[in-house]
Parts: sequence; C-alpha cells; structure tokens
Amino acid sequence: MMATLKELAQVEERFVGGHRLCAGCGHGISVRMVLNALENDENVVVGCATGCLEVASTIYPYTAWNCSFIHNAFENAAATISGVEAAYRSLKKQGKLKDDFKFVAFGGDGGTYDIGLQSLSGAMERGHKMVYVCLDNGAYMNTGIQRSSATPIGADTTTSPAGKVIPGKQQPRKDLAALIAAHNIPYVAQTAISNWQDVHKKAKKAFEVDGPAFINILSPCPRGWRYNTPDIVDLVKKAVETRFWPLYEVEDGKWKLNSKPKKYVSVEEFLKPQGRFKHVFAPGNEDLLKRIQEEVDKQWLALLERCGEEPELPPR
Amino acid sequence: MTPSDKNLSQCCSSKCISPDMNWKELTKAGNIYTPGNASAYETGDWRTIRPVWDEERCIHCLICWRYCPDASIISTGGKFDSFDYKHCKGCGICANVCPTHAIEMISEDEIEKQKEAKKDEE
Amino acid sequence: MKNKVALTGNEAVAQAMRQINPDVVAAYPITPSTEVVQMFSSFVANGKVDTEFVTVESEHSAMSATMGASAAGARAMTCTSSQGLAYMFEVVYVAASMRLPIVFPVANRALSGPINIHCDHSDAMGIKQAGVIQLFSENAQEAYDNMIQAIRIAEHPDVQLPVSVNYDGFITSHALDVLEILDDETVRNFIGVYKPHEALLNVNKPVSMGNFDMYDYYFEHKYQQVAAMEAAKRVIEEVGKEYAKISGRNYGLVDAYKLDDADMAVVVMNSAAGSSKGVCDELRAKGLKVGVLKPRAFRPFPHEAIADALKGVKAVAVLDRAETFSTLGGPMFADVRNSLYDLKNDIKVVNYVYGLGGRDLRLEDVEQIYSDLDDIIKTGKVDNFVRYLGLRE
Amino acid sequence: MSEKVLEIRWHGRGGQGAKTAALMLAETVAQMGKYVQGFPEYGPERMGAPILAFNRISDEPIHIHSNVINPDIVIVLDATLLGEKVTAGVPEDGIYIVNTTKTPQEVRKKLNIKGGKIFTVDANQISLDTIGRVIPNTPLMGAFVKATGLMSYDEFIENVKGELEKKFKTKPEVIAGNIKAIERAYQEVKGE
Repeated sequence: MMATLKELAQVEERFVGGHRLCAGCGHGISVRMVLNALENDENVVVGCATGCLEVASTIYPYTAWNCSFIHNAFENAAATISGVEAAYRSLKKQGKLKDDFKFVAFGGDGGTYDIGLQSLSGAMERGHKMVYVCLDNGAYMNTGIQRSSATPIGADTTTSPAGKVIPGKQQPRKDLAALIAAHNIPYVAQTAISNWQDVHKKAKKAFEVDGPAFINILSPCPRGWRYNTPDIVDLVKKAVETRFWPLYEVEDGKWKLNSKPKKYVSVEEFLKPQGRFKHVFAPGNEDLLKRIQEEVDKQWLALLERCGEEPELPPR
Repeated sequence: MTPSDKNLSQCCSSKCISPDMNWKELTKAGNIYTPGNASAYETGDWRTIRPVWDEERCIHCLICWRYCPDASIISTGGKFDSFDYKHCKGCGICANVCPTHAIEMISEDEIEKQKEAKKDEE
Repeated sequence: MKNKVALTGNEAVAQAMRQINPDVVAAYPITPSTEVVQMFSSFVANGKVDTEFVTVESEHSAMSATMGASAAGARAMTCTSSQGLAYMFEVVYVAASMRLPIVFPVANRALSGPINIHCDHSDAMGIKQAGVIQLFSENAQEAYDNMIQAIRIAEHPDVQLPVSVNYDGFITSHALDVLEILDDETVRNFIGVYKPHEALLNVNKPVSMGNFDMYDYYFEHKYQQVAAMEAAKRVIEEVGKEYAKISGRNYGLVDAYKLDDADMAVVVMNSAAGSSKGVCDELRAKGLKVGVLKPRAFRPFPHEAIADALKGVKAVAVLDRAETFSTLGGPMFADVRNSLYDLKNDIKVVNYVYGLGGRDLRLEDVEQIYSDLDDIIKTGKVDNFVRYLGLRE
Repeated sequence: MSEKVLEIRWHGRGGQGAKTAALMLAETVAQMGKYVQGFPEYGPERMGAPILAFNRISDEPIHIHSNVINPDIVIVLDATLLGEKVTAGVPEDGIYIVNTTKTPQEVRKKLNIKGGKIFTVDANQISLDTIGRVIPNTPLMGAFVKATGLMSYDEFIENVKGELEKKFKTKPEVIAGNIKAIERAYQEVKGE
C-alpha cells in the first residue's frame, strides 16, 4: 500500500538542508523523494557523479548526506558503487559484515547519458544489486549549461546556442531508458517529480529488485531552463501531459505505460514557459517547432508500441 | 525528527573543522565523519523572500514538505510545524504547490520593515 | 617454509594475489598483464580465494570499482599495463588523494603511439606524480616479494596510499624464472587481517568520502599526501626488514650493488638492473671499479639513499626506459641528478634513454656505458649528457 | 658469465609449441635444482609465423635479462625454417637439434656451416605415433637430453612426469603419450 505523506514525513531525512544547490533546484526534490523510499532501519551507501549535486552537497567540511557517501569522478559513479556493492557481497559472504545495505548512485544527464554511459552499461550488465538514478536536466548545468545528448531538440544551450543560422540543438534526445532496458536488467523506469507517488513507488521497487535498477527522473534546472522557479511542479506536469516525458517502467523486460494523458496537448505548452525555447516561437522558426512536435510524437508512438498500447495519432 | 536538530550537535560535539586548522588537524583526505552536518551550514541568508504560514488555511497535506528542495519544512507527528528559516532559500515552490494557499511569500525587506515598526510601537 | 618454484613473473604475481586473498579484485585484460587476470579468475572459479572478482568493462572502471571496494572497507586490488594504466590515469590520482590502500601490479609496457606491446616504463612514468607509491622489481622473485610487502606498506597507518608494483612486461611477466615463494600461512600472518580506518559499510561510523575541497582546505589535504609519502620511505624500509625475517631476502629503498669502492655507477630499474649487474661482475673481474644502483622505490623518490650510495663515485650513468620529450632526458635522470646536486663533489652524470618499445638492452650496450663513463672521468667532461642507447642515428 | 650459463634458442612456428617447450624445459630443469629462464619472443604474429623462444640454464642465479644472442644450443621445430636465422650468432661448437626426416649431413648442407654438431629426429612422426597429433615439442626434449648429455635421462624423465602430472591430472593417457614420445626421440635421435 502506498504510504501517505504524513507517514513519509516521519521517515529519516537522508539529504538534509544546508546544501548549496540553487534555490528551487529540481535535484534537491528528486534526491529527497528517492531516498525517502528507504525505511528508517535500512542502511544505504550513496555514490554520486561529479556535477551540481555533488559539488553543492559535500563542500568540506560539510556533507548534506545523512549516510555513507562516496564521490569519485564524473564518469564513474556506477563503477564506483558497483565496487562498493562487490565489497559488500564479499564481506557478507566471508562473514566479516553483519549489516545489510542498499546502494544507489546519482548522476546528472552529462554523467549518465554521455561520459558515464560506459561505466553505467558495465555495471548494469554485471548485475550489481544497485540503483542508478539519472537526474536529467537536459544539459551540463554544473559547467554552465552546455548541451548533452539528453538536451531536447531545439534547446538553446551555451554550446548549442540559438544563432542566426542554427537555432539551438539540432539532434533529438538519446532514449537512455530504452538503452538501459536493453541490458535486460530487472527494473528500468522513467518518472517525474510532478507525480510524487510515481517517483516513490518506482524508487521503492528499484531498491527492492534483486539486481540492477535504473530510474530516469526529469529534474528541472531553473537556471538552465529559464522558467519561473516556483513553477517547477507545473512545468514538469506539462512535460508529462505533452508526452515529452512519459512515465513508464520496464519490469523484467515488460514495458508498461504508467499514465496516459487524457487529451492531446501540444508540446508548446511545455516549451513556452522556458527561456531555452524562446527562439522556437520567434517568427521564421515555425519549422523548428514542427520538428520538435514530430519528434515527441514519434517517440510517443514508439513507446506505445513497446508498451503494447493502441497507437494514438496526433490530431492534425 | 528534524534534520537540523539531529545533526547540529554532531558537528559541534567533537572538534569542528575550521579553516585555521593545520594539515595535521584536518581529517584525512577530506573525509567527513559527521553525516548530514551540512545542517550546521546556514543557507537562510540566500533568501530574499520568505514563506509565511497561514495556520487557518493549512490542511497539513504536507505537499510543501514533499517538494521542498532544502528539507526546510519541519513537520512533527505528520503535521506541518514550521519553516526551517536557517536553511530555506526562499525558492517559493512550497507556496506554489500548496493547494489551499496557506503559504505566502513575503519579501524579507517587508518582514524587516514590519519588525522595525513593531519595535517602534513598543 | 620456503618453496623453490619455476614461475613466470605473471604467475608469481598471481600467486601472490592468491595468497593475499583480497576481498575484491576488479580488473580488465591488457597485454602483458592479462595472464594475471586470467589466473586470478581461475582461483576465483575454483574457490581458492574468497574474492569477489568484478569483470569490469574498462580499466577506468577497474580502478573506480577497486576504489569503491576499498572505500567500502575491503582489501581491494586491480592489475594493468600500458594503455590500461593510461586510461586509469584520472582515477589513480583520486585513489591517492582518497588515501585508499590499493595494491596494483603493473606489467610495464610502452605507451602508444605507435602501438607497441613490449616493455618500457612510459606507463609507470605517466603516473609518477599521481601520489601512488611505485615499487620496481628486477625479476619474478622481486615482483612476488614486492606484492606481499606492498600490502603492509599501503595499509600502514602513516601511509594509507595506493602502491603499484612494477615489473617488466614480457621480459619478466612472461619469462619463466626460478624463485622462492612463501607458504600461504606465512604470507597471511605477515599481511595480517585488514582493519580499515574508515569504511562506507560501517553503520556505526558512516563516512562521506571524495568531498569537494575549496582553496581553504585543498592545499592542506594535498600536503597530507606529501607527509604520507615521506613516511612511506621509513615504512618501506621497516617492512623490508621484517620481510627479511620470513624470506631471508633483504629489501630497502635502493639496492646498491658493488658500490662501496666504485668509481663508476649505472643507475637503472627493473630487469635491466640484472643485466647491468652481470656486466658489472665481468668488469669487476677485470679489475674495474664499477657498480650498479637499482632504486626499488621510485615514488617516493629515495633521494637521500641515492645521494648516500653515489657520494663516492666519480661518474654516474642514469638509464631511463622512458622519454619525457622535455629535451632534458629521462624522468629518473632528472631526479638522480637533482639528488646529487648538493653533494658538491662534481660527480658527472650522464643519461641514457634505452630499450623503448622493448628494444633489448644488450650486454655490450652496458659495457659501452661503463666505457663511456671511464672516458668522462678521464677527460672530466660530459658533452651530450642525454644519449640514446642503440638508436640508429 | 657465458661459461657458466647455457643458452638455448628455439625456432618454431606459431602454434607448434616452441614457447610451451621452452617453458616446459625450464620447469623441468628447475625441478632438478638448477636456475633457469624460459621466455619467448613476443610479437603480433599469429599462427604459422616464425617465432623464437629462449632458455638459460645455470647452477648459479641468473641476473641478465637480455635476449639470447649467442646460443650454445639451437632447437628447430620445423625444418622449413632451416636457414641463416638458425645459424646466426651460434658459436663454432654450437649444437643443432632439428625436427626433420633428413640426415644430419643433409641439414649441414642446407645450413651451409662447417662447425657445430648436428642432430636430427623425426619428431613429427614420433608425436603422431605416440600422442596422436603432430606436436614436435615434446619429443624434441628427449632429443635435447641425448644430444647435450647435460643431465641423466632417468632423472629428466622423472621430472617431466612430475610436471605433466601437474598439468594433466585427469588425463593419464596424455602423460603416457608424452613420456613415450620423449623416450622414442631419445632413442631415435641421430648424430653425425
């Protein structure tokens, strides 16, 4: 049964205030939600890739992590935590350790989709009992908003600027969750903070499966996306409603759509509040907007097919 | 349980690390042995607007608690208790997600003025 | 109990790892250290060790996972060569800065490019300022002995640093040699049960590792590493003395061979030191006052021991099996010449870069070096102090 | 030092077992209390390419690690390799042991040398008869013992057995075949 917020608020806080993430940062929300799925008597070791989350949460001599924590480098959070998990299995097997532990690694989209993909793929393939959480904010925010392979098509970043000739990023997002699902691991999910029950449920499942689990969370960056900071939840809701960020899970190879938007909402609704897409609405860029919508539709149809749902064509 | 109460003591009970300590006194490799001691670091002064609670309107749904990036909604016994102004950065998300508009964002300037006015009255 | 056996260098290293019985090994194959990984896998598959073997997808992950395991509180090891070490480079620095006592053998091989699978020391020299202890081994016996001692050195409370055990690719790694190995119990008693100073898996004392340091702390944490390296010099000698008691073999920071009354010395590491000793013996038989100095520890650099060992000689040749492209000679040359600077007794120092990409160091090459040193002493002049041994010019 | 250290060079083709033979010989001789080295020359070559392997044998510990340039003994696993590379660096009194159906006189003509001692043995046929496959390296060790007279045959066989038993615990027929191969080569090797 789903826990209520009343109950969850009484669970020990594993990511405390006093960290130096931006005011309103999506990562703070995402991390708190994921770790809140652990019970008070569960021990956890957190690994973290270099990025905003890591540099803002462990500024010596302060740590916001109310548990054991390890940061190694940018691209190797998965490998590092896989080593911690291997040590756990070894020490347990030898009777050198009594306590039980869970293992989770957090990485941004840069550290996961791009530079850390090999390390993540290796760890997933080897079957370590660990959860990898990608906090996807669609660019390298820590270094100042450079495009990553998670950056949506059309987005204005500092390395895919909206210029006179090239209007922002030209390539669609990499479908990371599908890529990880192809590793045939027990659990893969895509979720979004607008639906906290969905995040909670998925985090709980991920911590409980016997093997690797991967969760991709849409985690907005107020600075990089240039939206009104307090509107974060509404914005993420729009990402889900417009089918830009569908909620789904892949359990033991079975794809399942977790929420099907009731009506067709144009991706414009998600793009409009964000400064990074401002140029998309400028006269002359109508084709770009069309391309973005086409990309969303294409990926949505592919997802429906994977999930065994009836195809649903856009009304036009 | 609130994070700040729990962890403040952890940092200050043993020796606190400070920048005037020499290399021998600092922890090896920059390890931190007091989990969650960031609670001792106050980010409240980042704030230019602050959330103010309207008890009348609050239904204690704790949606604000769920969406606070800084764990700065303090709850007791599953009910809203107070804001942790030592850490709240004033992002305004709590006010935005509150279904009953029980949280209002007021500028710190305004709060300051009100305080001064109150003092003058006394 | 000693046991005389015929093993290749890789076999000797794998046997040492079996006896150490680490909790975790994360490794990736690369020529010429692959055999170690293969042999260790078979120990795991046959239940000869308690180790969790993590078959990572790259050397970067090999070191990363080994670090995770070490930080977790396990005795953890990896193993590599050449490009593998180069690929690890980034995290080798992090492992040192996190003060993780990881022991990792390195079968030395030339770095690309051009691609070459044979021995030189360019891989090891690439990490000489990473903050790891680097021990070098003349033959399979020393590779084995260094492995066992490395555990004690790495885990010493005053050190707490990674230790790499270097031995020459193919020349040592693949050559069958006769050596003595200790029995398992002696090794286990010598290395002891690992008690980590902090561990991610300690519920009573959680720890946050790999934190973000600003300029107010970074410098001091870096100096802690310097102090640990300084302490390592003492610890390497102490552990060497203790090891002599169980093995009968003496190990210090350097191996000074026939240097007491020598006029000329060759400074050289790994297998080439053996060949140099052979030539030294022949020349000694002819009445020439020659000697060999073999640094065993390259990092920390035992400059005091080197200055002491060479203080009486007139001319020194430093043999480097790696190039720096500084146009100022090889890496060891710079350190040795630096070490002799304050002696102020006008020791002539000349550098020979040799054996790159596995080119054989022939005995007549070493003879030529001694003959060159003789000329230098006679003329009192060193022209062309960086020389390329056997290079077709 | 060369007086004390006996140096051997093996010539073979990738896959014929020159490396295995060098290591096997070294292991066996080490069992007999001598100091040895056994090492191949490694290259990127695959199956079929000419390759070299080396041994050093001594009563004293061996320090040197350079390649063998002036071998006292040359062992050739494949007669098609007979040529200048086989004779390179070999002193006047060097010993050649060749796997061939030819006679020592014929090999001498082919190698175009005056000095040295030449021994031949049909190791291919022997291994085919005894082991069931063409693996000339094992019988060549028998020829080596006979040709060099460096060690007693009985002691050598005893130690080879020990080494084989380590490697083929579960396959006694392999051990027997190999021993038979060495025996026959020891008997059949021809000198001048």
